[in-house]
Amino acid sequence: MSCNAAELLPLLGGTANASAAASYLCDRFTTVTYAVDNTYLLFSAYLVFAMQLGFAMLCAGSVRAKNTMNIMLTNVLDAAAGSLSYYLFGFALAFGAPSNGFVGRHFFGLRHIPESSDSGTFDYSFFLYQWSFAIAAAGITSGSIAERTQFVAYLIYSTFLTGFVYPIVSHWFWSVDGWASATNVNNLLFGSGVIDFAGSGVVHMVGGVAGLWGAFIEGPRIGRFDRSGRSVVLRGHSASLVVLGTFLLWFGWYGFNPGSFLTILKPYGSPGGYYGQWSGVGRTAVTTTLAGSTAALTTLFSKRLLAGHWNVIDVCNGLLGGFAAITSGCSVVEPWAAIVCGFVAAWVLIGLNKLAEKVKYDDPLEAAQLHAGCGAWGLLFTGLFASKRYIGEIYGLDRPYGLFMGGGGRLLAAQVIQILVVFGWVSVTMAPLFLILKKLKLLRISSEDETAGMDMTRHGGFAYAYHDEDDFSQRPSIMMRRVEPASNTPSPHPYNGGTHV
Amino acid sequence: MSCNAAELLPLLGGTANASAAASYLCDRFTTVTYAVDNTYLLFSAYLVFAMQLGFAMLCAGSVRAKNTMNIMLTNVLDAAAGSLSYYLFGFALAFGAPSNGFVGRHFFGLRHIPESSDSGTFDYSFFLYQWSFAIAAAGITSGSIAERTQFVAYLIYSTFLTGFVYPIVSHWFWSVDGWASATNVNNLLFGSGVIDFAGSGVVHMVGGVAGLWGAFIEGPRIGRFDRSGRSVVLRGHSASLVVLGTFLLWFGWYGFNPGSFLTILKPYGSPGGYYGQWSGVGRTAVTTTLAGSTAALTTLFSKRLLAGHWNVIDVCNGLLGGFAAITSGCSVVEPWAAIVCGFVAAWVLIGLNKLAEKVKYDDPLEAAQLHAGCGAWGLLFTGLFASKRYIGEIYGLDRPYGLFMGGGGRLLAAQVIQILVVFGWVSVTMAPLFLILKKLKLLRISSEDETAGMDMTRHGGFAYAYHDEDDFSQRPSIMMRRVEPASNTPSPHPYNGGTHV
Amino acid sequence: MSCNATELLPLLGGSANATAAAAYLCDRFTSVTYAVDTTYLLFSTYLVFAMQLGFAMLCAGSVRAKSTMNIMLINVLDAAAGSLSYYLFGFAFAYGAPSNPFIGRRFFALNDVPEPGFDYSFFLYQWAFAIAAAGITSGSIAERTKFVAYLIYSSFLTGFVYPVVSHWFWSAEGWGSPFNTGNLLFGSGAIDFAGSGVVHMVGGIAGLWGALIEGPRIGRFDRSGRPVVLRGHSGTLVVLGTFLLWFGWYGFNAGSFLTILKPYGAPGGFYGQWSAVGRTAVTTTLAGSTAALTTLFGKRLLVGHWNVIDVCNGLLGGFAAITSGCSVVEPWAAIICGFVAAWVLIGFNKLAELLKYDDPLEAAQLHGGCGAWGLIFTGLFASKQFVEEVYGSDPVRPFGLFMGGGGRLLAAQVIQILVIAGWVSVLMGPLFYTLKKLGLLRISSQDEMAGMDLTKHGGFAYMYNDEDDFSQRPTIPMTRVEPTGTNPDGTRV
Repeated sequence: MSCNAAELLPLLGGTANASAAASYLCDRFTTVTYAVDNTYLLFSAYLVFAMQLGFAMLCAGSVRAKNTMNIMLTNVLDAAAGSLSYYLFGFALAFGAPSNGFVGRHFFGLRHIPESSDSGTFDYSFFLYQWSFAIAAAGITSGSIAERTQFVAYLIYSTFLTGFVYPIVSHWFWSVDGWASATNVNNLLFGSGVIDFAGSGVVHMVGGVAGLWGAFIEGPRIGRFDRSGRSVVLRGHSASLVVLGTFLLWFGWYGFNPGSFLTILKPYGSPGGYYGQWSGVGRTAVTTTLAGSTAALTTLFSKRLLAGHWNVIDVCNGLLGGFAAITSGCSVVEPWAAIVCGFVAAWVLIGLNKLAEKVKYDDPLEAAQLHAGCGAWGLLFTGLFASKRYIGEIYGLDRPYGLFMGGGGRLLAAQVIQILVVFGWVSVTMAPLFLILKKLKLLRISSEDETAGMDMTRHGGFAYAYHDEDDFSQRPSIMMRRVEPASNTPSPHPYNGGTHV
Repeated sequence: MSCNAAELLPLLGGTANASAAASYLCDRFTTVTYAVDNTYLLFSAYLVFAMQLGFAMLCAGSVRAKNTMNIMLTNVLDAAAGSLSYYLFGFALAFGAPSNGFVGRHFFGLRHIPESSDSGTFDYSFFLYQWSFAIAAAGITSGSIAERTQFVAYLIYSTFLTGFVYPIVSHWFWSVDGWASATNVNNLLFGSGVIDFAGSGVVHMVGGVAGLWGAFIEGPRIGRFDRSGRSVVLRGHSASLVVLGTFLLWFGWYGFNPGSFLTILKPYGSPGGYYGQWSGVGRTAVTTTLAGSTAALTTLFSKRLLAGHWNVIDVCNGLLGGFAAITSGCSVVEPWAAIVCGFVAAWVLIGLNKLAEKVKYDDPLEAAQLHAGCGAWGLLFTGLFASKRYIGEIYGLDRPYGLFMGGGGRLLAAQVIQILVVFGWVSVTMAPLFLILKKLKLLRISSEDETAGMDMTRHGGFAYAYHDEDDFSQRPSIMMRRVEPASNTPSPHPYNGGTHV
Repeated sequence: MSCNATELLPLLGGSANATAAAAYLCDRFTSVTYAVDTTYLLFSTYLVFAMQLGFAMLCAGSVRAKSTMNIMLINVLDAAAGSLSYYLFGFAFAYGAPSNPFIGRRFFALNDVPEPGFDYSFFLYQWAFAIAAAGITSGSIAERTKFVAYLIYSSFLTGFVYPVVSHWFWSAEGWGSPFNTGNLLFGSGAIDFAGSGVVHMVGGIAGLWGALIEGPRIGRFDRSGRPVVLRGHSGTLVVLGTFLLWFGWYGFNAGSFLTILKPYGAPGGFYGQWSAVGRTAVTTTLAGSTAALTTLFGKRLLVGHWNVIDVCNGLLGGFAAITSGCSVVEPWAAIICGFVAAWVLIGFNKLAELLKYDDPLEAAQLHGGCGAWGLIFTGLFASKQFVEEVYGSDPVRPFGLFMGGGGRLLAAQVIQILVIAGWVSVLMGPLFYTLKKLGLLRISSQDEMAGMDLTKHGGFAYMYNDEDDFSQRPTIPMTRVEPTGTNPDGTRV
């Protein structure tokens, strides 16, 4: 909320005293505004962080028990390694200002933070919020290549993705200097800029497309397609964890989408009205809820018709697909449009899953289909349904808006450009990386390891030991590498972990 | 917090300038107030949403492994289907204003939201908060009828409950026009109105009584009472999930009870004091904590005496019973009274569980006993212990208050009326529904399905697959209906899923 | 944020009207300030409470399946019993004011609350801290302690031992508190912002004595004395608990400011307590992350595999260490803090193995060891600017030794470590010893082999197949089960 001493001064009579009074009062209002907005932003950041927990549980439940430790470790490290790389350079590349349209170049190691300049106010809470987004992107990719990737490959691509690929994309579309950003007021792409409010493209497509290339280059898991080429479902080991993860993601998404306003203390129109950014924040939470819910219900009934049973895992994935889609336009569409968004997102996911089976593409968490596919649909959806009024309130007046709302095609064109650019950029950076890793034999684990499960060969034992005798793993002086499983072990094949990595 | 330009104007000297200055300042205070209150309400809504996750985990852990997928799917759909029905008509029936005392009739599909009128300000955040309450009610009922209900029956009653039965009740007791609402200032029931601050009656009794009828009409699960009629405990499959769910519910209850103030920026007395609604909010969180904690400890020791062991599941249920009871009076009682509330709630739950065993009533989650029984006790408790001062601060001065606090019997009478009316209304709407479903053979699954577990017959496989060979379920071209289990399957009984539903 | 009517009055011209106007405006600012600060504090409290859930899941996953019900019950009761004891007297001992430097003596059962500075939200926040301390100890003595012993020590710890320590270092009158402006220890006071010492060391040292007096679990060291790892039953629950603790730690550290609406310098600037709150969240994140990565690679070199459980423990060690200085150090210093914390934990774990000390959750090493390192770290790296912003610049305060602030702060920190170790040892050591003498401490070896869940808690936590359930028949109380030969599920007895 603005409180301008120059506005207040004449109202108080215009003497020397009044001048001081005006600035006294305005200073206090400014302080209140910072406190409220930072409180809002910080708690939103904590909610987004909770999504990392959601990803960990979702991934853990969706893989087989023998790879649970592996995937959970990658999720913990997404957050931990992401903290350091985003602190050291990721944030600088993404939001360093002033900068050029392609990449940021300030704030390395949080130097000069907090700062207030022409480019805006950059405080620690903003860093924390953006960090929680960055680690989410890497989490998406880890799902696609689960159960068959060497841990070292994971460390390499994850650092590269959160430290370089993702920050550049977020600079383009979110920083005030980005070439396609809707906040780059002097130089808007197509006079519009891309509206990717909370990151259907910047976060979800980036993670999903990276996963697509990883999973494609690695090939499917052993046993995913049988000799005759028919698809065999390799079920995750715990649906409870999948549901837990999905609900935690839903919970965290209330930080992801409404939190992307960054501030809440701002009236729309003149102060004193009941309508302001708080209403926009609330509406964003509502559209998010409706899109996810619609997608879940659509998936429920269509899967009942297509597959013959009521499947909670599919419903969870549908729900997340709806969320990934609405993320782009959540703040600028009407609630009824969110229902349309979710409905289509569910079918996009179902269609892409069919396609993936056809082309023998194996993605244990459907991450590429869900985040890249539904994310791309979400960007188009924004170009079709963005409302004039809401864009005016959030981005400023006289902008192009949704095609179906009568706003012409310029916004839609910008959104299409974003889809192409994100796809292209991630492909030219990540695909070569995965190919090089493959050439260096750092990408895929040996087939013996894969059959036995990485937990046993690399991570010191299985995740679960419900009975005492289950635990035949860790003897401190006997390295895991040489354990010879007896005939009654749960793992059906002998293995020999070797010493690589 | 009010800031009235007419009050400020004379203070500033009363010229034209001062008039403008007064409205300038007050507008800014108003904006601050909206921003703070909406931030408070939104994050409270997110916490209440986290209770849905708590319910899902609690239910999942409390049923046998073979029905886990089923109960989790119902919990996901509570939230998803509830979003749509509450968006389309539930919110309108509950809070549409202006309206009559029986049912609301505005805001269908969130039309005219946000709005500020004589009836109050209705913003998206308020909708979101009320939605998170509505889906909680349906979650309670699903616990009562778990492990034996057809999925279609579930979809039907759940939509009916969240879309119609619950919104009507919340209109009566919570909207400004409701016939028994404590905020219906011109026409208070017994000059008092019912004080059900966060919904011991409106949410918990509604869900619990609906569950009571469902479980009663369905009859107990196979094996719950042996041939000689003795009760056999059918233990849930995972205590960890029960504890996880309980703690998440506790976490979310801090949104449920303190959040029900809806606003926080309001001084009691004149502004400038340290005492205001923020203190009331904090006190509500304290009473909630103390009631639940006392109930947990009471259950611990009494169960130790009665059953001979320290049982964490019973303690968790006792805890939740204490919360359900304090929910009605949490904001208007002293902390010491909350201890009384929790102590009695624990014994109410133990007594009703004994009674349920006697009458061969089977409720897998004790939901009817816990939410309806302790909820009813909570309403009485408010009538007995509500403090004059706190009622004055929250509802206005000169109201009847608790009988034991010297406030006479009028509040207690109103509370008794609420118990009877809620019980009656839910009974006349839900019992016929369950009976009709039973007549149509849509209510209970076949005994073969029940023995084999619904997960296998309806939901595409069990929730858990800890070893590779466990997974004998989904082959894409072979429908689940015809799977013939080999001798090594985990499910001990043959089953024959049939083709219904 | 201060809004002072006497400041505003002359600015408005100084007439009778202006007096009233100034009061009117300032009252409104005051209300806004209370509302914003309380909102901030309450949601921080809820986050800290979520840590109790994190502890429960972490403990549950770290013990064997046969002891899961036991440890989870203990965690639920930490919160429940802690509510009552902290309400009745714990809060009064800790924060009752006015009082002496040793122990508080007002606000029993929340009498006289609210009053300025002591609102319900403050009580609730401190309660969430108190129950965390007891949760730490329960990890150290898991899988072999009688439930009754647990009830006794837990009430004593949350009701008396912990509140007194928090009075010393956190209340305005405590002898070691940096808020005791009239009488600062070494002119500085110990800076334990969110409780590396007050919470983590207290819980860790209590656990140390408990585990030491009980001795290791059966099978933890084989006949030749070599350590045998008794793995927890679920890595998933450990990760779930760790992430929940991380989530809650944002309330623990950043929330310890208690307020957020306060400009540093004159109002109107963009820099204020909200920046410090954000910075605290950042230092917390960086310390934990660095410790996790250090542990990952350290353990890979030492043990040969990538172990998620160790990484989780390392992460928590980093958090426990940064908790003391989180608000007064630069982000780069937090990285140092986490790096050293990881090695402290690895070192103490080696030492524990050598000494045949058995702590199922490494709680004493992690919370006691890394907590003590965190206190020293603050004495070394606390920044002048941040100490002045957070604690005030009057009187002039010493700051970190390596930052050029001299050794007085470090001396105060060392005193805190010694005093906490002494106080907790003097109270908890004899208590555990007495319980042992009375035969109330350790369960019988038969119970330990069979698992307490079966013998004391009515059955195992998990039942994935129908025939698993051989436990509860209502007419046969579990207390009399005599385990024989082999149980139906194959548990060795």
